[in-house]
Amino acid sequence: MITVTPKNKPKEFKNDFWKSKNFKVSIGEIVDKKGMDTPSESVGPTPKPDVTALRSWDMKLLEKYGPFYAPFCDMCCLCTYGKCDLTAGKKGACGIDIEAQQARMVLLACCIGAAAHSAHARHLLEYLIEKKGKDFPLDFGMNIDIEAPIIRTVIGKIPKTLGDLREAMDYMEEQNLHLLSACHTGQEGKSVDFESKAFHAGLMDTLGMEIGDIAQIAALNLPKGDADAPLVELGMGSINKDKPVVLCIGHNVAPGAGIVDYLEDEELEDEVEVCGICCAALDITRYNKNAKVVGPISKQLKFVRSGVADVIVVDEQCVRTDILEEAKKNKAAVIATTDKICLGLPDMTNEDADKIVSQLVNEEIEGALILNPDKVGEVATRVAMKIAKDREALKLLPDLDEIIEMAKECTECGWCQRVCPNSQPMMEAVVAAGKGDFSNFVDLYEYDVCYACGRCEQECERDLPLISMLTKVGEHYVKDEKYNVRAGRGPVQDVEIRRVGAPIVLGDIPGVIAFVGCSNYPEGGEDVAKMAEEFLERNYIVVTSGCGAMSIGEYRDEEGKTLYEKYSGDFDARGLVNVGSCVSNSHIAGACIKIANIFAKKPLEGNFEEIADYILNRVGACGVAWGAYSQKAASIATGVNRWGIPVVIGPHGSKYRRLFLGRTDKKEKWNLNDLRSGEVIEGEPAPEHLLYAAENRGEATVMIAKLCIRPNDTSKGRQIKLNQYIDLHRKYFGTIPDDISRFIRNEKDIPITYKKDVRNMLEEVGWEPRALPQEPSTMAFREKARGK
Amino acid sequence: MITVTPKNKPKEFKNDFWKSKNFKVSIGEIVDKKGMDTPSESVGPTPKPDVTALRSWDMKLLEKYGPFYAPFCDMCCLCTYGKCDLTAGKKGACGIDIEAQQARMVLLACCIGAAAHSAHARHLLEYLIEKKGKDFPLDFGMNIDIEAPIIRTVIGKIPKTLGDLREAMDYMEEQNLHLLSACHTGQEGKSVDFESKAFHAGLMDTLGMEIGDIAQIAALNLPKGDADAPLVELGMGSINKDKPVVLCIGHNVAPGAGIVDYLEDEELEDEVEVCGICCAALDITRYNKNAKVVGPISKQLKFVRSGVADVIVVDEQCVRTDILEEAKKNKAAVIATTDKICLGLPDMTNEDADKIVSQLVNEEIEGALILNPDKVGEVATRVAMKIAKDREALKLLPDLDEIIEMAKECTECGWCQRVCPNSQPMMEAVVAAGKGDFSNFVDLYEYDVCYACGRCEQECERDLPLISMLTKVGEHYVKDEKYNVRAGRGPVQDVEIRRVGAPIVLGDIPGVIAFVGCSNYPEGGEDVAKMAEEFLERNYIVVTSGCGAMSIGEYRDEEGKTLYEKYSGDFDARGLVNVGSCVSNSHIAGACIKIANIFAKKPLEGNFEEIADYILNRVGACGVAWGAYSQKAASIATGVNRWGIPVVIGPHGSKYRRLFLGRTDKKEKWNLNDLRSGEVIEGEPAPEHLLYAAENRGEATVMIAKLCIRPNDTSKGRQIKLNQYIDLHRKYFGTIPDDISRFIRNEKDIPITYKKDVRNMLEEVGWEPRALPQEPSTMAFREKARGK
Amino acid sequence: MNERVIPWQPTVIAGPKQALLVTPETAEMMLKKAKRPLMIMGPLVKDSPVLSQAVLIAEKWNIPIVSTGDMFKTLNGADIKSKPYGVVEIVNLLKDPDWEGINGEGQHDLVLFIGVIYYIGSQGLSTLKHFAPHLKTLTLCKFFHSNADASFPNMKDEEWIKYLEKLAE
Amino acid sequence: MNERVIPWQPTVIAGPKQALLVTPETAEMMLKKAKRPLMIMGPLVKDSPVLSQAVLIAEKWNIPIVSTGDMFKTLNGADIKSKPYGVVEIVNLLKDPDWEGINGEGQHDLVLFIGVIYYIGSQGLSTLKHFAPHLKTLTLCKFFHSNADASFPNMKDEEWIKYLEKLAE
Ligand code: SF4
Ligand code: SF4
Ligand code: SF4
Ligand code: SF4
Ligand code: SF4
Ligand code: SF4
Ligand code: SF4
Ligand code: SF4
Repeated sequence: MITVTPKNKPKEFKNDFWKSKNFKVSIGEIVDKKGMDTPSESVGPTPKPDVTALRSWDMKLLEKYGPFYAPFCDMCCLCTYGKCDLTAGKKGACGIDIEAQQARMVLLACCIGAAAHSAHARHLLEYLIEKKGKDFPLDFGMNIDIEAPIIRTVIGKIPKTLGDLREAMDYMEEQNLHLLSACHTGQEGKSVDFESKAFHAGLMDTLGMEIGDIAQIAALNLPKGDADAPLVELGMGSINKDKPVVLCIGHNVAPGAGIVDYLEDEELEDEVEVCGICCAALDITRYNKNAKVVGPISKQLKFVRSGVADVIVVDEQCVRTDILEEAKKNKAAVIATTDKICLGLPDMTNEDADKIVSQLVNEEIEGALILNPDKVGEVATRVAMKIAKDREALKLLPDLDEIIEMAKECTECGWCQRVCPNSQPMMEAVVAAGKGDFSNFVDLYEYDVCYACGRCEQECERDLPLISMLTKVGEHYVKDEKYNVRAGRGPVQDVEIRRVGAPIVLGDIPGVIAFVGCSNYPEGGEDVAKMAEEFLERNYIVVTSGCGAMSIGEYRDEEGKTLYEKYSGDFDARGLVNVGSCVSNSHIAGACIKIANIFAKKPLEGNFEEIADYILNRVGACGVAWGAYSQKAASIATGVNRWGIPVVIGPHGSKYRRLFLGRTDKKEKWNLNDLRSGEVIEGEPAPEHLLYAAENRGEATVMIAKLCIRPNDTSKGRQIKLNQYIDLHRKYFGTIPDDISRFIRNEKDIPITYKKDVRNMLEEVGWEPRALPQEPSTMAFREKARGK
Repeated sequence: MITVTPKNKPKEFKNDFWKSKNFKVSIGEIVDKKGMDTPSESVGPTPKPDVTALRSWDMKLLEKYGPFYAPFCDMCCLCTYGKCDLTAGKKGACGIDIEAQQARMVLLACCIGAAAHSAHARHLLEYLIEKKGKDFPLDFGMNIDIEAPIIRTVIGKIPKTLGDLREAMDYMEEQNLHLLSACHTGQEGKSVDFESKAFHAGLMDTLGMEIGDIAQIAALNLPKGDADAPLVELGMGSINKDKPVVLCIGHNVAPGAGIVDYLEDEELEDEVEVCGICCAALDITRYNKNAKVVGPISKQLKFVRSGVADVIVVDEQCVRTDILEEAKKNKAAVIATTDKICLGLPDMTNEDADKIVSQLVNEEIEGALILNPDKVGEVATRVAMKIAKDREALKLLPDLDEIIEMAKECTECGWCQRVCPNSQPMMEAVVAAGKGDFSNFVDLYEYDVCYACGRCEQECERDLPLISMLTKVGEHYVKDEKYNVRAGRGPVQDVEIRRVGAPIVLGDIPGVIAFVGCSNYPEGGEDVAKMAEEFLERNYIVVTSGCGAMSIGEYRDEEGKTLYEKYSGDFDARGLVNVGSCVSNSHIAGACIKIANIFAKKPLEGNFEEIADYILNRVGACGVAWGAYSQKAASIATGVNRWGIPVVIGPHGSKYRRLFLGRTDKKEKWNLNDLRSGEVIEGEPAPEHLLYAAENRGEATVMIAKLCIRPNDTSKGRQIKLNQYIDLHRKYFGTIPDDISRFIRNEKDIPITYKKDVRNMLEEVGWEPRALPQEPSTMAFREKARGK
Repeated sequence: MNERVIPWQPTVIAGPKQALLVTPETAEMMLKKAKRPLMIMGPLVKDSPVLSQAVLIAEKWNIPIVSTGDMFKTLNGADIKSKPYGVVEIVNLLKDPDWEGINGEGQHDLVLFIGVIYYIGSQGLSTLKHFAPHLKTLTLCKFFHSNADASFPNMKDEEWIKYLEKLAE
Repeated sequence: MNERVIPWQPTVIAGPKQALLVTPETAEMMLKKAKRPLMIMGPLVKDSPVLSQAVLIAEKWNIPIVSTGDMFKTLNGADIKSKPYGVVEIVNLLKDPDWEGINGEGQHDLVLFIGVIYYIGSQGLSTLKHFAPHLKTLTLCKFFHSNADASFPNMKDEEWIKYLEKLAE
């Protein structure tokens, strides 16, 4: 066997070593039995790339997709020289300008986002190694040979066991440290280099996510790319309030698994309801399909206010930081379970379970920090069973009459609406409620149009409990809040890739659209579901994860079916693929990588740039994070961008401070290198943008369709893609898009349905046919590519 | 030999294992030859503490020294739910309140600060291993047995070689990732837990600094605790402008060492002037005493504007981010040398030196990124030698007549002063200069009263080049800018500790004062020098590092001597000890740790809490970061705070958002556990605060003296300390301090000089004597301490 | 502080530099001075009574319209000429001093905003505030937009319509 | 925007909530209403012509003085009674609703600031703004302090002296 043993740490001062031309290793013996294996005889130029190793790729992306900055603040407040005013071209006391400052904030967000995923992954990994041993195999069964496409590409090796993942984790941690360091005052000075680092942070994020998810899939035996993963119950209405209810919030499956295990061990499965909010919910249902999903993050405050949960177990990420205060309102018990969220609670990890249970039940402690998931399982269950009865008596939400009375107190100051992130008409809802009309409240409630962030309530000068009122109205008027979601299946199977590889690359499947991320939606989750539906109907592959997957599940079509009921879970045209939780996002990039590997036979190991270039120019995939809100979303988007996948975000996404926008008016920017012919060829804006914030669903839908166009499309594929683009443009804008001519290379590209109109348009602009590229690429020509 | 092999990664779910009572390991064989060794038969309870392992110690500190928050912004802008307004008790959309938000920002700053040091350390470590091999020994000679007190205490092992340091680094990187993760939206919710994490980040920072400095001391043969380290030249006036000048800015010694090596190899030492700004300067002079120190960060813009530097080599940290733009003004060449600061420059690492030199000389490139320190050495030198002649002709600064003309253009709008961080009277200086009077400019120039941040210039509506004007005036009127600084000696010797251990603990030496950090001084560097002088004269040990060490060197006493000339470099009473650069700060905490170990025989390995408790209650040390400005200073201060060392910062420090202040009006807070007697005893506010921002030098000086008081002082020691405290209070406030009674336990504590007055004061407040503690501690009593 | 000049979403406040509060009269002066004005119209005025006013303003002052979001369809349906752009796309073009402008006649010197969703509009205005010193921005919404160079105050509908009428007549 | 009510150091601006601009008359009303006022005097007025005015105000309204930095020495030297505290120490006490006050008579309800270095004063005022809803802050410096509840505007010396005289007389 041929094995490569890169040293433990990247050598910053020898990066020429890895970059050297035609780097190949063929050592005849196994040098290090501990490390991971490489699969073939060669490793590409950049195994374990350090911070600057992929900088030249980044610069190519940045050249095409110039960073667009929308400062969120005119000042910088990061050090005690400041605050510094950076308006009107002024530099701060450290010399930084507004552009670099925005880029620095983006890098910081990406570092934090990557840290959230990766610290979670590390935590999980060590926990699982503790449980299963470091030699526990990463085996995903027959249909998945490429278990870890990201690790393969980035690290340059193939992990075989849980223990092998540590090497990737170590590497990731070192990189994150270097990147975070660059955010320090007096370090990096140019925005493009901050962006290159943000790309690297994003790449580390995809890596961290993959580590986390494949570790838990393997060790906890979660679905392994199973297209028929079961449908699990979803919705506030699906929780049986008559049982003791344990609610898990967050992202780490360990405490939830601890609860499920305890219930099984004690044969209490039917006695206690286990449910979750956010990705923890998704991951627990991957572990056990009987757990239930309350919904996305936008359900959190509403569900907690409803008082249904007896015990609230928080692990990490996406947990309301005031959960203790909120839980206190209806005497729910709170258990914190990780170092990430300790909430000032006493550390009871080493206490006897009996004692913890009794102290919680008797409210001797405000809540408990229990860092052992098994103990969490026992304590949470026992406490829930003990307090559920007493809590029933608690009058949890105001009744409708009370709401009317409270609503009458509204002074109509209007501030609730002004402070609402989405300017939702809360005041109108209150005023109407004061007159006994709850319909406006219902409008806010449905599809989480009001996502219950609570800002209005914080602001209200009459201290009206607006979220409780909203929740009660919803509980009363919105019937049948029972939906479903397909349990997260994890990776896409190699065999599926084989099946769709050709049609995707050739354009028969017009694209792969991934709806991911949080529910910071401008107008409710329905928009996401409708977009998903639209693309499903149009033969796209729709992938989803996280809160997006839940929002899609909360929607029913005209026949009352959820989209998960209507569409299969296959990674294929008209397939609706829920990969799982946030960390499962890695499988979306992973699928694109596998396309390059399986379909185009591109070697993965250490071969980042070639893979990313392939995806950018050939794989018609587009990510959509309509409700992107957190630093994680920033790092995810930036990460997949580096892999060559464009992303559309919602209007709030503009507050990330940076987008990557292409300039269609600059023709020269779209030239490509045809690696086959060795010639620079005229290209097209495909994809036109790399990170785009749309104002509303109509705009987003049209843009998503457009962003699936790729230089490598065959004429047939291009036709189909343009057909969709025109169709959608007509639907949402009323016309055939003006820029259609840009994407027509020759007659054969013209969609048949629109042949006449398009021909006329071409004529008007003096269109000329041009050659189809053979091997379009953004990379340098091969001679130069490696040599430089 | 007896060896312990904690697993590679801390086990979050088994932390009871490490915490278990009387944990001792005595395995009879060497299990892992690769790891580090433990020195004795036992390792304390917390080797490689995870994020929560030292939380109970933190809570004790926080109970006594409650976090004091001064929000720097009323809003939070970290995610796209925001910005959120957190005034009037309002919570953000994620549920966070203003207190937790401030604490989160502090944690973030500490993570960034720790990352800056530790990424630097990692970079250096891998470079040195590359150069010297991983088995290169960490041997500091006869007088230093405890080379790595921080690593010993935190990691629980003794590093013997460069390679051993990797284990500490890996651990540090993992911890930093977890901590950064907690800053993510929707994670930690309580300020005290953010603070506990900030303490952990601070601890990681001290660890990272130690790794960095001992690696470079060992591998580059820097002074190894040498009290007689040579005096090196300091000051803008010490640079010979007639030679080609290479200026290094930053913190990483590698490129500077590369330059020095090249000059030696080519026998060009006398041809080229090598100088530095910031810690890079200090470290290069530790490597070669012929290099020169321009000065602290406040010299940066002035020196660059002066045009003296032909080539500017930037590495990392504390580099003006507009350096490229500034260098362009007088055609200095810029070379960036690390991944931290790439400045958008072309990566020339793998280009031929000839080619780089020629492209730089001919200005074909804006500057070069060269990631290989040896190549930097060659290129920087050759470019400097080539362009120096031509640059002579450049008219670098306006002449005095021009300044008068420019100054006349001033509209007296006053904005230069309003935007000045220190509200310095720049307008007055300009107005006076317009009348031919440069004295106000000179006042601003001397001691860097204006620290040349450039904000005034950015704001000036007439675009006057205020910093250039300032620099020219200084150049012309301030003569003899030649000072010196003792080259950084690195650690304190064990033998010195032995010598001073008793007097320090017993109080004969009233305290150890460390002046560290940057030059964000409210009124110039003279304040720091004067404080140092004051305490030197009063028999304290004065330690220093970084820009503080340079500011001290820029001052001359009445006889024209610098303090380095006047006082020895011994770690002893009236010793002025420059440990070195920022990373050398670790030796200051290290010295305190060694006191605990050598003098009190406390084992270090895995024994953090006991050591910190010892320092807090017995070692009269106080840190002073008068000009603290960056995230590094935040993490340094927070780190040494966790070790039990109080810190005084300047008024700008309030902008860090958080201090740790004691409440003298709450007597019960100061109770102590007397571990010997097993009784809770009445204590005193000693030290009164843990992190204190003073408004001016007078206040700071008195507070520093007070903060050296410790519960364990002997009566003789207490007398001496109180004598100093009263003396200084009389000097700066005119009276004996009102709170003196708090610190007098019995008659013997009363300083003889002030006996009568103090007795009267005691009588007035109805003072009663109380017992001296035998073994005062903030820890739980022993039975409980380990059992819990 | 005057409630009318606190940004409509108050936390949009970005620093000491705030928009100038304008009346219809000062807005008119800005329009008179402008050589190549542009109007950016977002979907918030889709079903609004002020749509006609806004269009009248564009006609009276001969201002080309860019429609954002899916606003194009509404305008197109009413036979009002506009060019569709994403708000981030048009702002990206506007910040480039060398962009040729919507009609190829050169970069614009005054950009009016109306109907763009407040917070993304605010972000776009921030971009232009920082990176487009070559043009001025004026918002005609009923919200105070502190990131604009000049903005109407926060208003109720009636007052707003009057403001717009004055500009249109 | 009115230059007088932009924070003296403009970037001190912290969000939508800004100090109320006060005249000597409104300041006087605040003093009249206060039951347990406190004056915090910092070293900036050490050698200032307004020192005597400030002391007169304290005397007239019977306000105890806390001196910060090393201001105590100056006051003590002039036989003016004050208690020395670090500005962060006194602010720390003021934010505790249960603190007994400088004279043991209970927490203060109005705190006047004068002469504290602008930026650390601003930070202290921020602390009180957020964590001391039980008291009001009023700054008598010649700088607009946006983090206070109420502040004088930015002024030149002459005007400032007049402001103080009005409060003292
Ligand atoms: S990091 Fe730079 S811009 Fe930011 S506050 Fe500090 S000096 Fe000012
Ligand atoms: S809870 Fe949040 S989203 Fe809902 S109306 Fe209130 S502010 Fe708007
Ligand atoms: S904030 Fe409260 S009082 Fe004001 S309009 Fe909204 S519900 Fe009514
Ligand atoms: S960057 Fe954010 S926290 Fe800082 S001043 Fe601006 S809004 Fe406030
Ligand atoms: S992190 Fe919380 S407080 Fe900050 S902007 Fe986001 S939701 Fe608001
Ligand atoms: S350069 Fe900075 S410190 Fe000096 S006067 Fe100008 S603003 Fe003040
Ligand atoms: S900013 Fe410029 S014009 Fe204004 S007072 Fe200062 S030097 Fe004069
Ligand atoms: S002391 Fe501060 S300014 Fe000076 S080099 Fe170190 S970190 Fe930089």
